[in-house]
Amino acid sequence: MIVAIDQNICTGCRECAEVCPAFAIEGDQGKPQTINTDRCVMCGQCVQKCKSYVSILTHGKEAYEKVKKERNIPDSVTEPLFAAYPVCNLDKVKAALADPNKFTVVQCAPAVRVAIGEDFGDELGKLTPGKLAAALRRIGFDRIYDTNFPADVTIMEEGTELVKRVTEGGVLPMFTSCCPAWVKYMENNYPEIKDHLSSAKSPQQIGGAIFKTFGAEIDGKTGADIYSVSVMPCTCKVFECGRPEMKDSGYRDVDVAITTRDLAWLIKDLGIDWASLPEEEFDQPFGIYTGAGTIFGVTGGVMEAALRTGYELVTGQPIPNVDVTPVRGTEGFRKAIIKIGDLELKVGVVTGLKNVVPVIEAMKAGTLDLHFIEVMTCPEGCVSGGGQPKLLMDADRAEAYAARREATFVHDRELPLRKSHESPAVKKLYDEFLEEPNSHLAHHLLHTSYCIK
Amino acid sequence: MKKELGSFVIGDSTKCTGCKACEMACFTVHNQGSNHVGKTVGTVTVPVVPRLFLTKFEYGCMPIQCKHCENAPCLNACTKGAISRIDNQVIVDPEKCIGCKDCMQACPFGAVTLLPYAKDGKVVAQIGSNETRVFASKCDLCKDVPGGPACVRACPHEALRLVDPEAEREEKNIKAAEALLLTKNWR
Amino acid sequence: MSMGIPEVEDAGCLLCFGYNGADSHPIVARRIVRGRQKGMKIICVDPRVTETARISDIHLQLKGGSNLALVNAMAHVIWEEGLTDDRFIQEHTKGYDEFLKVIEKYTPEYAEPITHIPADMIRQAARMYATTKPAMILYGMGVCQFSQAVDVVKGLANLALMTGNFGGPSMGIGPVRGQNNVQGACDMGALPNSYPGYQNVTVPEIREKFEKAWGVPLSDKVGCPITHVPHRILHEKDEKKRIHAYYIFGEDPAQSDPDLAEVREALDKCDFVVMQDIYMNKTGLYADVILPATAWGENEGVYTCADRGFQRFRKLIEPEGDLKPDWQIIAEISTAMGYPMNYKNTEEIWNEMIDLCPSFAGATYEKLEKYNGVQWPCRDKSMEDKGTPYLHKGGNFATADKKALFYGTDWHPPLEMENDEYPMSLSTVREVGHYSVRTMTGNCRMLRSLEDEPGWVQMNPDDCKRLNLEKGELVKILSKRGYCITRCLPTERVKPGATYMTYQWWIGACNELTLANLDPISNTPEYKYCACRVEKIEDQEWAERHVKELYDDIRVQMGIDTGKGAAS
Amino acid sequence: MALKQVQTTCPYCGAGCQIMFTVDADANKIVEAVPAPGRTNDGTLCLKGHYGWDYLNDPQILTKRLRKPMIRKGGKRSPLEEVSWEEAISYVAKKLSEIKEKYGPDSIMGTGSARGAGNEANYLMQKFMRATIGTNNVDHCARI
Amino acid sequence: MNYFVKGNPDLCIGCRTCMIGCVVVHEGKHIFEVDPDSYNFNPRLHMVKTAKISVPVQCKHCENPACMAACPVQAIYQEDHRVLINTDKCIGCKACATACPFGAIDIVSLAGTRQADGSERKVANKCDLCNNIAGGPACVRVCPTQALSLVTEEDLGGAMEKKRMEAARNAYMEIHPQNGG
Repeated sequence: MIVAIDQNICTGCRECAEVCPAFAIEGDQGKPQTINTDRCVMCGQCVQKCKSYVSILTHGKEAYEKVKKERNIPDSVTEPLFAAYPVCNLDKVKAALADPNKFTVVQCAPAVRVAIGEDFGDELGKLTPGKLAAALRRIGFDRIYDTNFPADVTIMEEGTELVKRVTEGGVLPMFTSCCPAWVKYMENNYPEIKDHLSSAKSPQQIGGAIFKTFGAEIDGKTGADIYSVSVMPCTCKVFECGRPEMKDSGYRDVDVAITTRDLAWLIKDLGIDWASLPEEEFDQPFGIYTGAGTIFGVTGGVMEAALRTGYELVTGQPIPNVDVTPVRGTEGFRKAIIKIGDLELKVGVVTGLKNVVPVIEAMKAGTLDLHFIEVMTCPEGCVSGGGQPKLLMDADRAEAYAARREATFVHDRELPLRKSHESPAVKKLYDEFLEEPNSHLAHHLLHTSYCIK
Repeated sequence: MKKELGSFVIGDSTKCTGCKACEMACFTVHNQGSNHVGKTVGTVTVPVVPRLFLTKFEYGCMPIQCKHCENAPCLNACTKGAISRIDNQVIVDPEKCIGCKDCMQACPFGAVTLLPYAKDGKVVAQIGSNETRVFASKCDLCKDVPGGPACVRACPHEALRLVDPEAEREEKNIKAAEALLLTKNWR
Repeated sequence: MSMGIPEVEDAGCLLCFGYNGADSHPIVARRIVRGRQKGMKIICVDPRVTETARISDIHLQLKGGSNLALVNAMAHVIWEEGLTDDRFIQEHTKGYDEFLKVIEKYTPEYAEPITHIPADMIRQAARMYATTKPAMILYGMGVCQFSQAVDVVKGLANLALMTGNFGGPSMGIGPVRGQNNVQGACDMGALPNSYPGYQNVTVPEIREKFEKAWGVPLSDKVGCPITHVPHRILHEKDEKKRIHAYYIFGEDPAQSDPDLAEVREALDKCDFVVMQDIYMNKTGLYADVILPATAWGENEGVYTCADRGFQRFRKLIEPEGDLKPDWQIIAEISTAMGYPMNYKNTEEIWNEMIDLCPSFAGATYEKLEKYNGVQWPCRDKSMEDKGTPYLHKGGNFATADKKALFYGTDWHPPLEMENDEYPMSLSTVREVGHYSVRTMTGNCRMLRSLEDEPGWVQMNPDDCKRLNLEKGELVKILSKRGYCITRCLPTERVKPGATYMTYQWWIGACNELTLANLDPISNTPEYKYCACRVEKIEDQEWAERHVKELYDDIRVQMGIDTGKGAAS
Repeated sequence: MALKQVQTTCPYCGAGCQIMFTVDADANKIVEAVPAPGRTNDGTLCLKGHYGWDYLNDPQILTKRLRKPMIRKGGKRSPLEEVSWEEAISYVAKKLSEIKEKYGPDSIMGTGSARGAGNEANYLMQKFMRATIGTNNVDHCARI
Repeated sequence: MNYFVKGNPDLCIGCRTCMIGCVVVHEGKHIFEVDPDSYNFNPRLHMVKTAKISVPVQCKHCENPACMAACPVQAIYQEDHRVLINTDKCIGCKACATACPFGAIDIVSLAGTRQADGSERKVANKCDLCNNIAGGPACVRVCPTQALSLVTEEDLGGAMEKKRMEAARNAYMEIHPQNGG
């Protein structure tokens, strides 16, 4: 169980069904709803939407503590609890941290740093990578790594794959594979198009695979010593890291994933005062990242990052404008044609999983003329993920997403390096470990095949 | 012209899905200052105490809230002077409320309920006991909230409406008169 | 009025011109709605949607200040389309050809841009008026309170003359007078140019008649019109012509006259002001002497209503306090000045008056009692002469040759037009439940409860939206001459760009804003048109407080003990 | 209570409606007004006719009834002082005579009243201006 | 059946004599003598004036009154062909006013009454067809243009009967035109 609805608390308003892209929420209006796990993609949008809270008036004085216990939520939590909720793995994290034999490595997704402050009263979309690193360090992780680094690696792998498919005549269009809910959705509903999916793993899994191999090597450890934790804006990442195939190194790429909200709970639970945390750095070398890595957090970000690098891969020239604005935006489906030398690369960006259906149907009907399509399940990409700080009022939603998006782009602009292939950490990885993108080892560790339903 | 009557918010059970967005918005705006509630759930440290109450009944559900009665039985019942009329609205002063329940009994709509009282991000304990202090929680029409009643704005289905009784009466008068024009019913 | 009020409902066609009976004379408006029920056609000329406009066949919603252009254009259509009553014109009128020269250019197309009324609509209206018999014209302050008032009145008479609509019942033209006894004050010669019974002061034979009756020599010079008084006090260089004493009787120029600031200055500068009234009022603040008179209900006499009806008014209760009837006060002053006036009662005065006025000679108290009133002319004292319901019977007019004269004049625009600083027009109108300057009705509980200070400014809802104004909000309304505060009343009955204020308010005193432009013949101020600007008041609480304070101040000024300090 | 019925003419507007008043003569108070079958009003009245008479009870809502003659003995802006009728009449007569003497009759203006006073008072007023003062300076607010 | 007063916009001139008539008859004749700040001015009908119509609007004394159904304290009841409010019971909650589709109910202050905070009591106020007042509805009586009339069961029933007869006659004529007049 990754995402669930508590039958005792659900009022049956079916507002969650409105936002569920997978039509997985079932039940009569006014009656408690259930999630059809065969359909559910675990995106957590229902969790974000649900306002049916555990109420003293409706459920009694005792209910709150009882529900908290049931859900494995730290005792210290006092905030409202709702009918729709995701799994909480903080107990596993705490256990690993307490285990002296475990070398704990944590990675943190790009969208976490533009949102977690909100749960401590910061303004919406406050950019806090420094505090985030500091908090993780105080929690006691041995290595504070960053998913932005494997995001840069993803670009190398996926970008190379794309160039190959385009130039050598592979299956097109190619879809991105970094959104696990999208991958799950395709597996559930369109297994026949699996070859269109990039074989590259998601940044979380790439990071996990590297930390337990090259990373372990650097720290003089083995993959068995390492306990790998990821902090994700996403409820589905919990599912993804548990997928059976995600252990190509012989060890699970990622041992446990928690959400942004889980991390906020953990910080509070440990009595860490967010407001007074200093700005700190992520650890070397896998804490080094480029602007391209960080924009993975917003819709169109993967595409933009891929184009920044792909342009140079194909033409040998730097892209004229690093801000690839044609692929930015928040519309559910956007298309652009990017001139890369002689090649006119036709790309599409889908955000909000419901919007992918007409795209797939068009593709199957042969009316879709695109090379590369980014798909993100959540409304505006990972910044609006199911594991992100939850808004008390939907009226603030648009403002929150916009602020988180803007903070992401600000972060990108202010970073010294903005293209994945320029990252010294990426260079180091290929120079010292993988040799080159899509190398045999890279393929073994960082690529996978899906549809193992 | 100065308004003579208290406005109020009214729910529409034909539109309400029971999502409680109204309750949550109500709680949020009333605790932004006093209890440091921000925009996300994580900033909440006190129990959710709404001032309107989503009510399920045999034919559906709708929020029930204070009508700001002009001879408010709650106000007339309150011997502590904790309920007063400010700018036409019936307002509870939680500091003065002793939780006697007289107002709850007096209100024919069930629009007042005793709920935990929190201040500065913490529930307040009673003097002389560790029990939580309570207060008569009821709609104050978001008197201090810019933009007016939060519940109305929060509802995803426009199932809540702010009623200005004087303006609405006039509108209905006009509608009734102009309906005559369509039917020529007087001839 | 040439016709009687009851005849209104039997007209075939009513041209209702700048007359809003529903607000000024509900009981005349009743005749209009009854006429409508009987099938009367109604052409309503009014920039606002009035009650009459609402039930009219044709509503000519003309631009304020374009009356004469419309009237001339209607005459043009009647002439051009041959809808005239040529026999009537030939037998009973003079000056038709000269008149045609004036109206020749007033094609409906010429009038359209002036009046903002489509040419075809003007044609339809003219045809309806000219072809439906009998046709009646009623007009009100929407005609009289423009600077071209007399020209428009003559223009309306032209229409009736052209179509032969004089000389029978339910036809002719009727000014529906505002105040209850305007007709009476005119009948009695409270006019600078005529003795009682419309006998001109400049005609030697008439003057001699009055000199003989009154036993003193009389002036042969036309006197000063009331609207010239401020000028004659403030700016007249000749000491002998300057007005040094002003005996104000039952009027309140400091409230009702245009350009109040000038009036107040004049009253302040005038050497000696006597006010004779029933209530303390604004003029009283400047009076050197105040003479308290009995009020309606405490005295008796005769009024003349708008259709020339003499009717008795009677004492209901005994006056309280040291009061005298108006006539008695005047008589005593006159006596004290060496010209004895000794009357025992009003009937004695009345009898002296009717014997000097041929048109009124037969209207004895006896007949007024017996017939419940008499409409003049009533020339014979015999009980058979019961008066005259309508004038000009058989087309015989009260001129030497019994013929009526056509009189054409050109339209000219109002003196003050909207401009950048004052982009809206202001007209004054009447509040149905209040009378004159409200000293009477403002002290009637029910009428005051229905409508009270500071009154309303009627505006089009689009203008209100533009200025972000809501119904009931207090607004500031300004003209070149001053400003006042009143409440906003959005109504679709008013065209964009126009505003209307009822003139009865003391706080919302629109005469602070109006212009003292006078019609050259009637000397009527142009109340119906001036440029103004409406401003939102951000601090409504302050404004409400301010209005209340102003009201309290007025009450204290008027001598009421408000508990906050005694009156002077 | 001695109730009597008195018919009179409405003092508002030129329609000349007839009203039947019921008067309590002992209390010197009006009890009720109902429409009378007048020539113009035909047994109907508007709001002013029905409800426009209680100013006679001097409720002092807007203004106050004048009850005594008053003179500003100290000139403009000095307070009004109550005086006897004799004093008021002779004061006015003296002042008007002085002004007439000094500046001539055309320096004096008088008004008629289009309102409650009635025809007889208007007749006397114009006669006063014309015969006693010697001017045609008399007018009223017909047009206002 | 309940009776009601209806207005005729062809006759109405918007003068509001009806509104004052309503107040006077409900307050009593002493209203002309009392302290001018001490009486209630609460007309139970309202004049509507739009660009197209002038007519007073008042309670229609519905047969299934929405106001009555909405009242939480059973202060609204039907009696003697009319819908009435027991103002002693009324708590001024405005539920009836909200329920009424015609805007026929006002919430008004009662001069001289007090509630706990010292303010005047405010209660629902609407047309009672001049209950217990000789001569019937005052608005009908005082209207200078006879624009208002009381509609009774007989009026409405009779009119319906007449309309049905007319409809029958017309239907008959369609089949038997030769019998037409």
